[in-house]
Amino acid sequence: MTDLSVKFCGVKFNNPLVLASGILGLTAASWRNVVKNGAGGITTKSLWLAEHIGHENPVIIANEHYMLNAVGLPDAGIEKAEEEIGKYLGWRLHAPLIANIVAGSVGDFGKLAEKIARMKPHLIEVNISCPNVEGELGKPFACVAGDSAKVTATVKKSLARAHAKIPITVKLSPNVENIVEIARACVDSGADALTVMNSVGPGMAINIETRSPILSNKCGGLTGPALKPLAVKYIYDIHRALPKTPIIGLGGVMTGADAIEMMMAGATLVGIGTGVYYRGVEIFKKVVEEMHVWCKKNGVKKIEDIIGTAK
Amino acid sequence: MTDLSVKFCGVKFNNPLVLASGILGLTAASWRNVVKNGAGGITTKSLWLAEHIGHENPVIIANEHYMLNAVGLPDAGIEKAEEEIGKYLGWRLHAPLIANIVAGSVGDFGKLAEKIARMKPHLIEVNISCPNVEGELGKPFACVAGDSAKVTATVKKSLARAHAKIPITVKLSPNVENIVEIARACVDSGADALTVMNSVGPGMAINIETRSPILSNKCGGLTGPALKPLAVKYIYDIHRALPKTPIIGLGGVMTGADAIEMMMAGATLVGIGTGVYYRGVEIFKKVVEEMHVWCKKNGVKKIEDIIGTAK
Amino acid sequence: MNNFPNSVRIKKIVKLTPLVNAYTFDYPKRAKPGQFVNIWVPGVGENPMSIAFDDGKSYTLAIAAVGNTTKELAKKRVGNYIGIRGPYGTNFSWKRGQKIAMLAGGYGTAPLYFAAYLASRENCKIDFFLGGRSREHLLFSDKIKRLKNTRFFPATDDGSCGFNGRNVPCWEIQLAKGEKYDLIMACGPELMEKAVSDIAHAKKIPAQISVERYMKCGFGICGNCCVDDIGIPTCKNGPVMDNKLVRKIKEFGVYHRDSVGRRIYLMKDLTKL
Amino acid sequence: MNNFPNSVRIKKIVKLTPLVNAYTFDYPKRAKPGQFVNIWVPGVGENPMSIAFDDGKSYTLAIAAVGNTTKELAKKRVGNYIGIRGPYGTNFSWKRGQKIAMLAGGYGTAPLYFAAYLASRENCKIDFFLGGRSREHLLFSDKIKRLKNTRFFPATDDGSCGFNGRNVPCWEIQLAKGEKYDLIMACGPELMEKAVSDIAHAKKIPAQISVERYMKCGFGICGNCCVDDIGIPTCKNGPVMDNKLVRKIKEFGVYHRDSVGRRIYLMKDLTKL
Ligand SMILES: Cc1cc2nc3c(=O)[nH]c(=O)nc-3n(C[C@H](O)[C@H](O)[C@H](O)COP(=O)(O)OP(=O)(O)OC[C@H]3O[C@@H](n4cnc5c(N)ncnc54)[C@H](O)[C@@H]3O)c2cc1C
Ligand SMILES: Cc1cc2nc3c(=O)[nH]c(=O)nc-3n(C[C@H](O)[C@H](O)[C@H](O)COP(=O)(O)OP(=O)(O)OC[C@H]3O[C@@H](n4cnc5c(N)ncnc54)[C@H](O)[C@@H]3O)c2cc1C
Ligand SMILES: Cc1cc2nc3c(=O)[nH]c(=O)nc-3n(C[C@H](O)[C@H](O)[C@H](O)COP(=O)(O)O)c2cc1C
Ligand SMILES: Cc1cc2nc3c(=O)[nH]c(=O)nc-3n(C[C@H](O)[C@H](O)[C@H](O)COP(=O)(O)O)c2cc1C
Ligand code: FES
Ligand code: FES
Repeated sequence: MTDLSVKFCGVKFNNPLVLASGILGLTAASWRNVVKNGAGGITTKSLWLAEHIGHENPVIIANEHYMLNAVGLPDAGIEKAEEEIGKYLGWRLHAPLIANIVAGSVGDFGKLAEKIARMKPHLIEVNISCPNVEGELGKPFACVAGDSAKVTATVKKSLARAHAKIPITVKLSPNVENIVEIARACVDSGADALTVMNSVGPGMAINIETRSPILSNKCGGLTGPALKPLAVKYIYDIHRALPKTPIIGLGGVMTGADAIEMMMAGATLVGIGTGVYYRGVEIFKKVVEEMHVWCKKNGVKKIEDIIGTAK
Repeated sequence: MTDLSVKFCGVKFNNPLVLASGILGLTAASWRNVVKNGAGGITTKSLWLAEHIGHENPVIIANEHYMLNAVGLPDAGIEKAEEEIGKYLGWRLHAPLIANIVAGSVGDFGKLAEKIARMKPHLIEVNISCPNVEGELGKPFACVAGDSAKVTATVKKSLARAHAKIPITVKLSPNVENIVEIARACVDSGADALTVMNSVGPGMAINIETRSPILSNKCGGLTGPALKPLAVKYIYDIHRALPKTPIIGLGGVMTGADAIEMMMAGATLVGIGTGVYYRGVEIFKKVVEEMHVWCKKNGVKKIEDIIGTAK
Repeated sequence: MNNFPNSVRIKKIVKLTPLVNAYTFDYPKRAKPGQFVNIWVPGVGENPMSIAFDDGKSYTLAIAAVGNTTKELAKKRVGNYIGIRGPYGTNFSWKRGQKIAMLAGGYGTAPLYFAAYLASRENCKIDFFLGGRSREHLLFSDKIKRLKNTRFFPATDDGSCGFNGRNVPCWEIQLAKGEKYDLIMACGPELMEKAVSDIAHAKKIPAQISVERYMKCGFGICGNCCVDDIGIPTCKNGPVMDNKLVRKIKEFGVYHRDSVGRRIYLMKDLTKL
Repeated sequence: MNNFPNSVRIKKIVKLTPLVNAYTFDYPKRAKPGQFVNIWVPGVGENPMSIAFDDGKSYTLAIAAVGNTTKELAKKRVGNYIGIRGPYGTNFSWKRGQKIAMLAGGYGTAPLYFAAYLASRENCKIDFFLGGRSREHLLFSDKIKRLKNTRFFPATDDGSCGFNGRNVPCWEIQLAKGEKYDLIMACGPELMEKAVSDIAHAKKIPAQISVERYMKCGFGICGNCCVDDIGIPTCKNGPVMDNKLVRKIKEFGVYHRDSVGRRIYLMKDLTKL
C-alpha cells in the first residue's frame, strides 16, 4: 500500500485530503462525521471574533456545471468556536484541525488569531479572500498585496506575543492579476504556508421567468470541477516562485487523479469542498482509494514524492 | 412567432446569436456553413496585419466540465482576410460579419483597423483580451484601463481618417479586478459597443502519467458552461454602469435559457463558441428554437423587450 | 443534479386554517411523504416546506404565514411564479397491511396526511392522532376523516374538537387499552416528537420521526442542519429518520442551531445539559 | 465527451518499411476503418494518425517518421507512455458481399488494410491496388496477400514489385477488362484520390474517399480543416466522405490550408483556379 501520509508545517496528516472551509464545517460533530468518511484533516467554517449574520436564503445553488454560493460567512463568534474546537480536540481523532479565521479589519485578525491560538488547533488558515466580504478598499484583502502582507504580519505578531507556535496558512483569492506577487508578500510577512484558492468571481445566475438574480446576495463565489485548471495554474506558478512554501491546493477536486494533478503542480495538502456536492461526503474515501489505485499502477511508494514534479 | 431580430449599432441581425471569434472562423465557406446552421451573425477568427504563427498541437483540450485552448491566434494576415471577407460579403447572406482584429502594439491596431474597414465588414471587434497574448506590460491590453482606452482611441481615429463609418466593439477580458472601470475607459475613448467576455484564466491541465502540462503552451484560456455566471455578472454590472452601450455577451452559452439570461443581464447580441463543442454546430438552430418556445410560453413578442430587464 | 429553483405558476390556493394556505402547482418530479422542497419567493427569501400531497402531476404545500417570506408568499395569487427546488430528504415508509399510529401537529400534519392517503390504499390500518390549538387549526381534518382504514383522533388544547388535550396523551389512552401498532410515525413540534420517540423506544415499537433543523442549502453542503453528536445533515439523512438513529441525536428535543450555528434551547432550563 | 489525451504504454513496435513503424497499444474505445486518433508526444507535439488496426483490445498505428513529432515518436521504446485521444471522424462502410476496389498509397494503406480485413470476412470481393515508390515501401503487402476474397495488385514507381507505375492506371486496366465494382475506396496522396474521384464519378460507381487536411482540435471547433466552398470540417464530417460530397469540395486536389489558414497549392500552376 502506498504511504499517503504527508507532513505540513510539521503537522502529520494520514492522507493529504482536507475538508475545505465552509462545507459541513459548523460543528465538531460534523467535522468528526467528515473524518469518518475518510478526510485526512478538517478546516472549520470561517470563524469571526463576534456573531456575524450571513445572507438570507437562497445562499447556495448548483447544477451539473457549477455551484454558486453567497452564504455570507455566518458564525456565532468566539465562544462557540471554543466549544466546538475543544470538543473536537477532546476526541483525539488523528485528523488535524485547521481553524479558518476571518475579520473585517487588520486589527481584528490579530485579536481573533490570538484567541483561536489558545484553543490549540493544529493550524490557522487566514481567510483574506472571500469574494463576498470586502475590506476598506471595497475589495477583499487578498486582492491587494499590501493588505495581505499587513494581515499576515499582524497575525504572526499576535501569535508570537501569545507564545503560540501554531503555523499559519494564508488563503489567497483567484480573482487577482498578480497572485504570485501577493503570495510572495504574504510569505515575506511570515506566512508559513499558503492556501490556493478561494472561490472565483463572484458570478451571477438569473432566473429568467422572474427575471431575478437567484442568490439573495445577487452574486456569489463560483466553484466546481470546471474551475480546477485555474487552481492548478496558480499552484504551479506559486510553487515555482516559492518552492519552499507548502501549499494547501483546492478548487474543483473531484477524483484521485485531480488530487494527484494538484500535488504534482505543487500542493502538499489537497482541499475538497464542492466535491461533497457532486460525490457525497464519501468523496474522501473514494478519492483516497483512487489515489491508492493510481499510485500502485504507476509505482509511487510515497505520495510526498510526487509533490511539485510537474514539468 | 416571436420577433427575434435585434439592431446592434444600427446593424440588423435576424436573431441575436453570433458565432464567437476563434470557433470555425477561418474561411468564408466555414462562416456560411455556420450561418446555414442558424447563426444570426458571424465573428471572424482574430485577424492580424501579417502572418502570425500559432502554437504547436495540442492547442485545444476539452472534457464534460470545461475546455482549455491556447491556439495562439494563428492567422495568414491581411491578404487572406481580404479574400475571405470579400468572398463572404459577395454571397449577400443576411448574417452580418463582425471582423475581429488583434495586434501586438497600439499603432498596429490602428493600421489594421483601417485596412479591415476598407473591406466593409458590418462591425469591427477589437480583441484586446486574449489571455495568451501580452502587450508591453506583459499583460493583455484589456487588463489596463489606460491601454484599453489608447487602443480604442487609436482605432476610432484611424477609421475616421479613412471615412469608415463602421461601428467598433471592444472585447474585454474577465481576468481583471475592475472591468466596469475598463469598460468605461473604452466607451469614453469612442467604443460604440463592448464584447463581454473573452476566456478566463489562463488555466492549466497536467497529464499525471507523463507529469506534463498537456497544452503545448502549458496554459490556455478556460471556457465552458461553468463560466457563464462570470459573464452574466460582468454584463449585469457593465450594463448598469453604461446603460446606453450595446453589449455582445458571451461565455458559456449552451441553451435558449442561457441566451435569454444573458440578454436580461444586458446583452443585445449573444455569442456562442464553446457551445459548438457541447451541442455541435447545429447549436444555433437549437438555441433559436428554444428561445421561440420560451418566448411563446412567457408572452414575449419582441426579444429586444427583454434586454437588461433583470432586477 | 440540478438544484436551481424551477419557476412554477401557482395553480390553486385554498385557505385551510386562519394561518395556513394550501398552494398547488404542477411539478415535473415526483415526491414521497416526508420529503420537502425549498420554496423561493424572489427578492424575499427561501424556506423548506414539506410536500403535503403529490397527485402524480402537481404538488400541494400547506404553508403557515409566520415570518416575512411566508407572509410575502401569502400575498401571491393564482398564476404568479414561485421558485421550487427539490424534492429533498428522506421519506416515511411502511409495509402493506401494517397497523400504524400517526402523531401529527401543526404543519407536521401535511406529510402524515400524504402518508395516510397512500398507506390506507395499501390496506394499512391507521390511527391518526391530530393535535392542534383548536378545531379551526386542525389541518386536513375533513380529508383525514374520509380516508378508509383510518380512525381519526383529533385532540385540541381548548377541547373544541375531540380529545381535550395533546395528541400524545390521547394516543397513550389507546395504548393503555391494548392497541398494538407495527409502526409509529411522528411529525410536528419537536417536544411532541420527543415524547413519541421516548414511548416508542420504551415499548420497542418501530418508529419514524421527522427531524427538522434550520436549513440553507437542502442538499448536504452548508452544514447548518447537522445534529450533535452524530454530525449528519438532517436535510440529506433526514428529515425522516428511524427512531434508532433519532435516539443517538443528543440535541433532539433539547436544542437546535440557528442561522449562525448558535445553540437555541427548546426549554430554558435545559441549557445545563 | 472526454477529449483529453489518455496515457497509454506502447505494447509493440514493428518496423514496416524504412520510414514506417507500426505501434500497438491497448485502448478502451473501439474504432472503425478510416477513423483517426490524435497522438501526443509530451513536450513535442500532437498529430492525427489513422487507425491501422483495432483487434477489439488494442490499436495499431502505422506512422511515417517525417517531421519532428513523428521523428521523436520513432525514438520511443515499448513501455513508454504516449497520449492518445479519439477515435475521431467518419469511416469506410460497405455491404455484405460487395465487389470493392481499394486504391491505397503511402500511409493511406493502413485504414484500407483494416477495411479489407473486415470486409473480406463479410465475403466482399476485394481488388486491392496498392501503390508505392518501391517494393520495400509497400505497407502491409504480406498481410493483404493473405486476406481471403482479396486480389492484390501492387504497383511500384520503380517496377520492383507488381505493376510498373501508379496504382490508378493499374486499376484502369482492370476496368477496361470489364471488371465491375459496387464500391470504390481511396486513401492516400490527394492527387491519387482526385483521379479515383474523377473516374468513379464518370463511371457513376459509388466511392468513399479519405479527405485529409491540416488538423488541430480533431473535433470540429478550430476550423483549420474546413474545406472550400462547403465549409465543413473534415475532422468531423470526414475524413471519409462520399464522392458525391467530395465533388462539391472546390479545393479537393487543388489546394489545402496550412496551420495559419493560408492556401497551399498542390501543383504550382493550379493557383489560377
Ligand atoms: C424540513 C422542513 C419542513 C417544513 N415544512 C413546513 C410546512 O410544510 N409548512 C410550513 O408552514 N412550514 C414548514 N417548515 C417551517 C418553515 O421552513 C418555516 O416556517 C419558514 O422557514 C418560516 O420562514 P419565514 O421567513 O416566513 O419566517 P422567519 O421569521 O424567517 O422564521 C420563523 C421561524 O421559522 C423557522 N425557519 C425560518 N427559516 C428556516 C429555514 N430556512 N429552515 C428551517 N426553519 C426555518 C425558524 O424556526 C424561525 O424561527 C418546515 C421546515 C423544515 C426544516
Ligand atoms: C486524418 C489524418 C490521418 C493521418 N494518418 C496518418 C497515418 O496513419 N500515418 C502517418 O504516418 N501519417 C498520417 N497522417 C499525417 C500525419 O498527421 C503527419 O505526417 C504528421 O502530422 C507529421 O507531423 P510531424 O510533426 O512529424 O511533421 P511536420 O514537420 O510537422 O509536418 C510534416 C507534414 O505533415 C503534415 N502535418 C503536420 N502536422 C499535421 C497535422 N496536425 N494535421 C495534418 N497534417 C499534418 C503536413 O503536411 C506537414 O507538411 C494523417 C493525417 C491526417 C490529417
Ligand atoms: C458553500 C461554500 C461555502 C464556503 N465558505 C467558505 C468560508 O467560510 N471560508 C473560506 O475560506 N472559504 C469558503 N469557501 C471556499 C472553499 O473553502 C474553497 O476555497 C472553494 O470552494 C474551492 O474549493 P472546492 O472547489 O473544492 O469547493 C466556501 C465554498 C463553498 C462552496
Ligand atoms: C478554441 C477557441 C479559440 C478562440 N479564439 C479566439 C480568438 O481568436 N479571438 C478572440 O477574441 N476570442 C477567441 N476565443 C474566445 C471566444 O471568442 C469567447 O470569447 C470565449 O470562448 C467565451 O465564449 P464561449 O464560452 O461561448 O466559448 C476563443 C475561444 C476558444 C474556445
Ligand atoms: S441545509 Fe445545508 S447541509 Fe442541510
Ligand atoms: S481539426 Fe479543428 S475543426 Fe477540424
